[in-house]
Amino acid sequence: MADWKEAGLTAEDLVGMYRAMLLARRLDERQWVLNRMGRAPFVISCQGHEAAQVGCAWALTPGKDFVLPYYRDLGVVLTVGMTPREVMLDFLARAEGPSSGGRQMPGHYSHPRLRIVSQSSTVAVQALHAAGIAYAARMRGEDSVCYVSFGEGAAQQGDVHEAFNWAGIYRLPVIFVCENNKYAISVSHTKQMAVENVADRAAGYGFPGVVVDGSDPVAVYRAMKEAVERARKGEGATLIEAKVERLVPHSSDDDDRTYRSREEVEEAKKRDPLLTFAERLKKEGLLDDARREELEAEVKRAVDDATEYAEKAADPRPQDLYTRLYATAPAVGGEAAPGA
Amino acid sequence: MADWKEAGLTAEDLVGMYRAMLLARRLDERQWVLNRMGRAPFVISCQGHEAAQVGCAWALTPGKDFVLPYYRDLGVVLTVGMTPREVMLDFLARAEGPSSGGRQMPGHYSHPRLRIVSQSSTVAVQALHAAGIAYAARMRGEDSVCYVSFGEGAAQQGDVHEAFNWAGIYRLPVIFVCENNKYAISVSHTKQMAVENVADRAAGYGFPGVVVDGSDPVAVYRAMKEAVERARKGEGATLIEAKVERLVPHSSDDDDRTYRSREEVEEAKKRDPLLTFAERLKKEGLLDDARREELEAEVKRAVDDATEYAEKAADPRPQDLYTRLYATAPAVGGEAAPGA
Amino acid sequence: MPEKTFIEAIHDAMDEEMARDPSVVLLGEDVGLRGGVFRASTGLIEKYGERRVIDTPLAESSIAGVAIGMALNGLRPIAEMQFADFSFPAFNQIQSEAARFHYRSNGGWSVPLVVRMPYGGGPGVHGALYHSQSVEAFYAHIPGLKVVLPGTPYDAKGMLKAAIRDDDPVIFLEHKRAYRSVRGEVPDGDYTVPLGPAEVRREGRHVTIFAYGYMLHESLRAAEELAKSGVECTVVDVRSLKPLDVKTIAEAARLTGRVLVVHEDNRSFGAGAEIAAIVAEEALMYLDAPVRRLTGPDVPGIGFNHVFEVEFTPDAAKIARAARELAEF
Amino acid sequence: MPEKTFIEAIHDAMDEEMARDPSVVLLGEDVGLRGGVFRASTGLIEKYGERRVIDTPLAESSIAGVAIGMALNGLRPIAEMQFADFSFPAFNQIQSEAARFHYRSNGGWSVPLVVRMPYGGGPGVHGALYHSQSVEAFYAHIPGLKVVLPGTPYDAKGMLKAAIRDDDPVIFLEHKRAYRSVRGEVPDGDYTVPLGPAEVRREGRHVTIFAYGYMLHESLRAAEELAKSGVECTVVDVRSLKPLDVKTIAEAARLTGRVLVVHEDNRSFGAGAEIAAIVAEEALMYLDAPVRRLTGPDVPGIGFNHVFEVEFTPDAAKIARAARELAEF
Ligand SMILES: Cc1ncc(C[n+]2csc(CCOP(=O)(O)OP(=O)(O)O)c2C)c(N)n1
Ligand SMILES: Cc1ncc(C[n+]2csc(CCOP(=O)(O)OP(=O)(O)O)c2C)c(N)n1
Ligand SMILES: [Mg+2]
Ligand SMILES: [Mg+2]
Repeated sequence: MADWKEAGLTAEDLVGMYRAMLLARRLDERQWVLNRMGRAPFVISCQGHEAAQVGCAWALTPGKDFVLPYYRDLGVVLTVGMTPREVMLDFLARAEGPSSGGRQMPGHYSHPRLRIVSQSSTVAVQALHAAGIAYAARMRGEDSVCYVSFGEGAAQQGDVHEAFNWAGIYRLPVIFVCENNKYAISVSHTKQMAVENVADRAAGYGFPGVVVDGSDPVAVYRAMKEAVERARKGEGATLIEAKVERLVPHSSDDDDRTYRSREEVEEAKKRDPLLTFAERLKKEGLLDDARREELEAEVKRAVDDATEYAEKAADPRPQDLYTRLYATAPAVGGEAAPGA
Repeated sequence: MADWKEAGLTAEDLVGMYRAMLLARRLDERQWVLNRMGRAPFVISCQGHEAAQVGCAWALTPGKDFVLPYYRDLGVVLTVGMTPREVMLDFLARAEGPSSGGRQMPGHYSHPRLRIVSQSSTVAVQALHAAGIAYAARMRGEDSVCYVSFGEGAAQQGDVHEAFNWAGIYRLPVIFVCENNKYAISVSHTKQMAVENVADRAAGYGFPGVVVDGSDPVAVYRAMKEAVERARKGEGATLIEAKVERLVPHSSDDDDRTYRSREEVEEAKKRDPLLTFAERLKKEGLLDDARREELEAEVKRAVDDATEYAEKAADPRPQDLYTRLYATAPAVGGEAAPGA
Repeated sequence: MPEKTFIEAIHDAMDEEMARDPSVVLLGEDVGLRGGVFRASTGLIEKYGERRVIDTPLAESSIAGVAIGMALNGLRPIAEMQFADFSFPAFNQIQSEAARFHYRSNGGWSVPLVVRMPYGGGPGVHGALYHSQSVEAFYAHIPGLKVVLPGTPYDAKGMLKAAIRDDDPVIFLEHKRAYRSVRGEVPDGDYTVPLGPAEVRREGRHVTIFAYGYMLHESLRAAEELAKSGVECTVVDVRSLKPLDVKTIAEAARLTGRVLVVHEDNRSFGAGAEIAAIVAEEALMYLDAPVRRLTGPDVPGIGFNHVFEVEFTPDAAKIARAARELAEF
Repeated sequence: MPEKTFIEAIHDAMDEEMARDPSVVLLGEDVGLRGGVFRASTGLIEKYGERRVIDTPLAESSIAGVAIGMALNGLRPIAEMQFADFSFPAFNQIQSEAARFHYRSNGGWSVPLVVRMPYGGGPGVHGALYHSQSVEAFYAHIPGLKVVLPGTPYDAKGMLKAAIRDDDPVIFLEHKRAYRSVRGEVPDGDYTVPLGPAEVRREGRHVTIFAYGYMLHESLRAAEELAKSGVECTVVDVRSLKPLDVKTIAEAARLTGRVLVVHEDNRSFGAGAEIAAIVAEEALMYLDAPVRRLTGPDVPGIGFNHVFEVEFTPDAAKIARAARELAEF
């Protein structure tokens, strides 16, 4: 594992990172419980990606830097400031949910104040939005950077390449993060591309591509910090590829047994970043069992509170279907109306 | 210039290549004349690209290998067997034109018997068709290869990258040829990409990318021959980038004076492949002035004949607008009808 | 005849055509090992191998574009878009390329391609804005395509076989709610259902309802309900939008003089507009009431929350209400 | 008021808005040094610099997608698609993204973006299958977009300014034949024309013609011709398809009871279907004749040969013939 002092992290940072990973994991687990109880139709998980996500987000300045997460990035959005209550409101599609007021599926994060940009289900499109946001930031003299992520499957979309190209030509302050978990639903990375690393493609666009161990939040943080510094200095984009494991099926709709052996999943679970990072912190004397249990309890309280709050919150009303279609009211016809 | 014997070419080949380049050039020039006389609304030129085109096509087996040219590839289609008459019929949009019977603009070649696949105006789309054709060829046990070309501007389209990716994963017998003339209409290659060579991107897809001097037909031939051999042996795709000069404006609708200095154009003309190749052949004793004039006369006769033939040929009839919309007649409604 | 679900019919059509014709291939995201996210292609990779059942990279433009190339070179590809919503990255390949090869080459080339797309949403689908869209209006507007939306398992199998054997690109739309909830008789052996003719599913003299896909079933339920109170509906299954069976549509409209067009897709510039326009052109002098459309509203899609699903989606009750109003006009 | 061509009006609107508001940027292929292939942006890169007038890579999805990002972060991009035909590689970014940001984020984000597209063809354009398409029906079907097609230089300038100031994505369609052949009075200073209202360009009691873009002018010519023989037409300029001015359309249809809808785009599932459907819904009881559409036929596009251009394209003579038949019905 990477040296945390050299990476510029404090002991407090490390425990903070662990707590963020833990919170993401426990919220995620709770979502599965609610799903299995029939109270929520859909879960898409961050499990196995937490170290990569928290490592990345730790290097951002919340509210200043733009965040274009993809659907697994629960660890990212929590780290930059979304609250468990907000996450659960979105998860249960409540009217009060900050991302979409119940319009979008879980995992489609949006939070204007935190500069978390609304996401589509259509994979990879956000890479181009990131380039545009970064272009605008630079033009307006801001020194914000733009984080944008996607899986190794999504990386095969033409839009990602077009985004790389803009970032290269205009030396844009974008950090592309590919969370490579070796599967796109059922399809192995070996069927997605003929090369080992998505990061190898960055050279073709004139900026660095970096491969990091996505189970090590410190290594990820270090790569990200460097990328953020380059970006802020006007030196352009970086592509970071974090090699991670997907510990669960693609989503609550998936069953991975036809395409993934149980042994492989068991092997992956041994490298669960939550376990390995906790062990390391323990070894380095930064987190004893008592503190860890305290954190667990604290996180559980937050998850319970969020669940309870969100479960009580109101659903949107039928008439909410028709609102906020346009930002500028149209000159004829008014708001959208029922289609009858 | 590359060694032609080493490349496996004969003296006859070289003169043949020169003749093909000459024919392409003179046909192209005639098209401009007809355009300026008001007899043809549109020209898109191969001028400056002929060496690259003839060098590539010389390594193909006409009628067996698939050819997906782009609009500048007059030198390619002539070399694999389109006749000057056919070219001129298409150019004047006559009913008898093999490519489209007057439906498409000039330069949108199609010739099923020669396996020249119909082209769109929408740049870069053909890269994916090439991958599919090659996949099918391999599946059916054919050892044909597939040539597909595009400009360095078009190379920025997402579709090209998705095609590279398929070619890499399935080791497809495709030869991607990028004719890099440094301009996409008015836009400099430096605004198209942050790297020097499109070919540098091939590595990211797991196959070789090669840069060649596109003014040297022998060098191009050698690179192409190697690529064809690899492809036939099942070793997969190659990306060849031929550095060429565009000697004229983008098309007859363009005026390049706002974006290209006259000096630059004059410089380019000094490296006109038709001149440099002729000089070389002369130096090597393969083409004296007399033979060259003979070739000029022969080519002129072919161009005159083609012009005359095509000018006399019939236009399509109004009712031809409605035919050949479907290959399988629809079960209701019949052929397309006037929209009134 | 055995009863099958809609998705079994789809599966069987692919299976039988692949067995019959070695040039038929299937490509798409997760269609191989996973058998498709809806399991339409379960078992096919085991049976036909991974050369013919291809788990593609996650890039729809390439799925369509590569499939076009395959079709140009002697194969008969079935390209699956995992969700119709994700066909838009492939829109250019479908619109500019697949649809135009034959015409632009003056008949020189053709593209025998089927693009299968699960579409639509509604209560219980939980597909939200990007896994629920109806996309037929976009594709039906493109000359050179054929666009069909079978409603019954019988048609699903017969029309898919016809589509695979057709030498033109066919957009084949499968409603997700139909997959497991719609059952019907499906012969075991080989048969095809032609792409084009509409089918009158029920006859009645008061109101003519035009519908397709899953909405056919909601319309039939509505008609059944209305019949109890003496309102008799003709229900026309417009299972092909391109070609469109103008004759059957005009006749069915003239028959009752009262027309209701139903679809789940957004209202404006939707497929219902074309049907209504044809009625206004071909049956106007027979009409006793204004034409009426009952459709999804003009918002981007079906929100995730169940409240939105119910509010957005036409159903038997809404259809019955609208048809009754027409009958009473 | 000075007379200007349509394209001068477009140029002036961009120039004035860029001078007025530093957040306005222009991006597209060849829009900089070349001033656009139609010269709509001549001089702008010299005036506003290459940060604000951007010669983009040849990749339309990136033009739209990057412009969306710019719009999310405080700019007001004008994205030019060199030809409407080449907007399809960007279809996904426009359909799935631009149109949906505001709705999907429950109003949290908005995308003040104008996508300008030269569209259409016809005799003398020589654009063939891929530089002549009318694309309005695709975009008008997408909730969340605004889609306008000005016909006059006055509207071109006023509506483009309104579009740039609008906080929603606007598809702004400019007919290529209008660019230099259509002239009209255009005030020098600042004004806007709202996006939505249709405009009655001529009043007459026999037949109502609905048209937009370049077809407006062919329709007005037809109306003038018909007036000579006593047939008086109302000509409605439907310059906005989304939002669509249903009220004005219904009123104008009721006025004459005879309706002709004209567009150059392919007939089936085209914009004319929606207008015809609205007439059938809102004005049916006033109609004295079947609704009629005069449109481009259902073939992929306007062939290159002049013979095809003439055969494909509606013109004043064809419109006059159709309107006269309606008047005599
Ligand atoms: C354009 C598009 N096509 C298909 C899908 C369906 N889909 C959702 S997630 C997914 C796999 C994504 O894999 P990857 O990018 O590797 O990310 P991961 O889920 O593994 O983190 C697919 C195919 C989609 N959302 N968007
Ligand atoms: C998708 C698409 N966008 C835009 C155009 C318009 N266009 C035609 S050629 C061209 C430039 C092509 O440049 P390049 O690819 O470098 O080829 P070259 O003409 O230089 O050989 C452009 C922008 C097009 N044909 N297709
Ligand atoms: Mg993955
Ligand atoms: Mg070029």
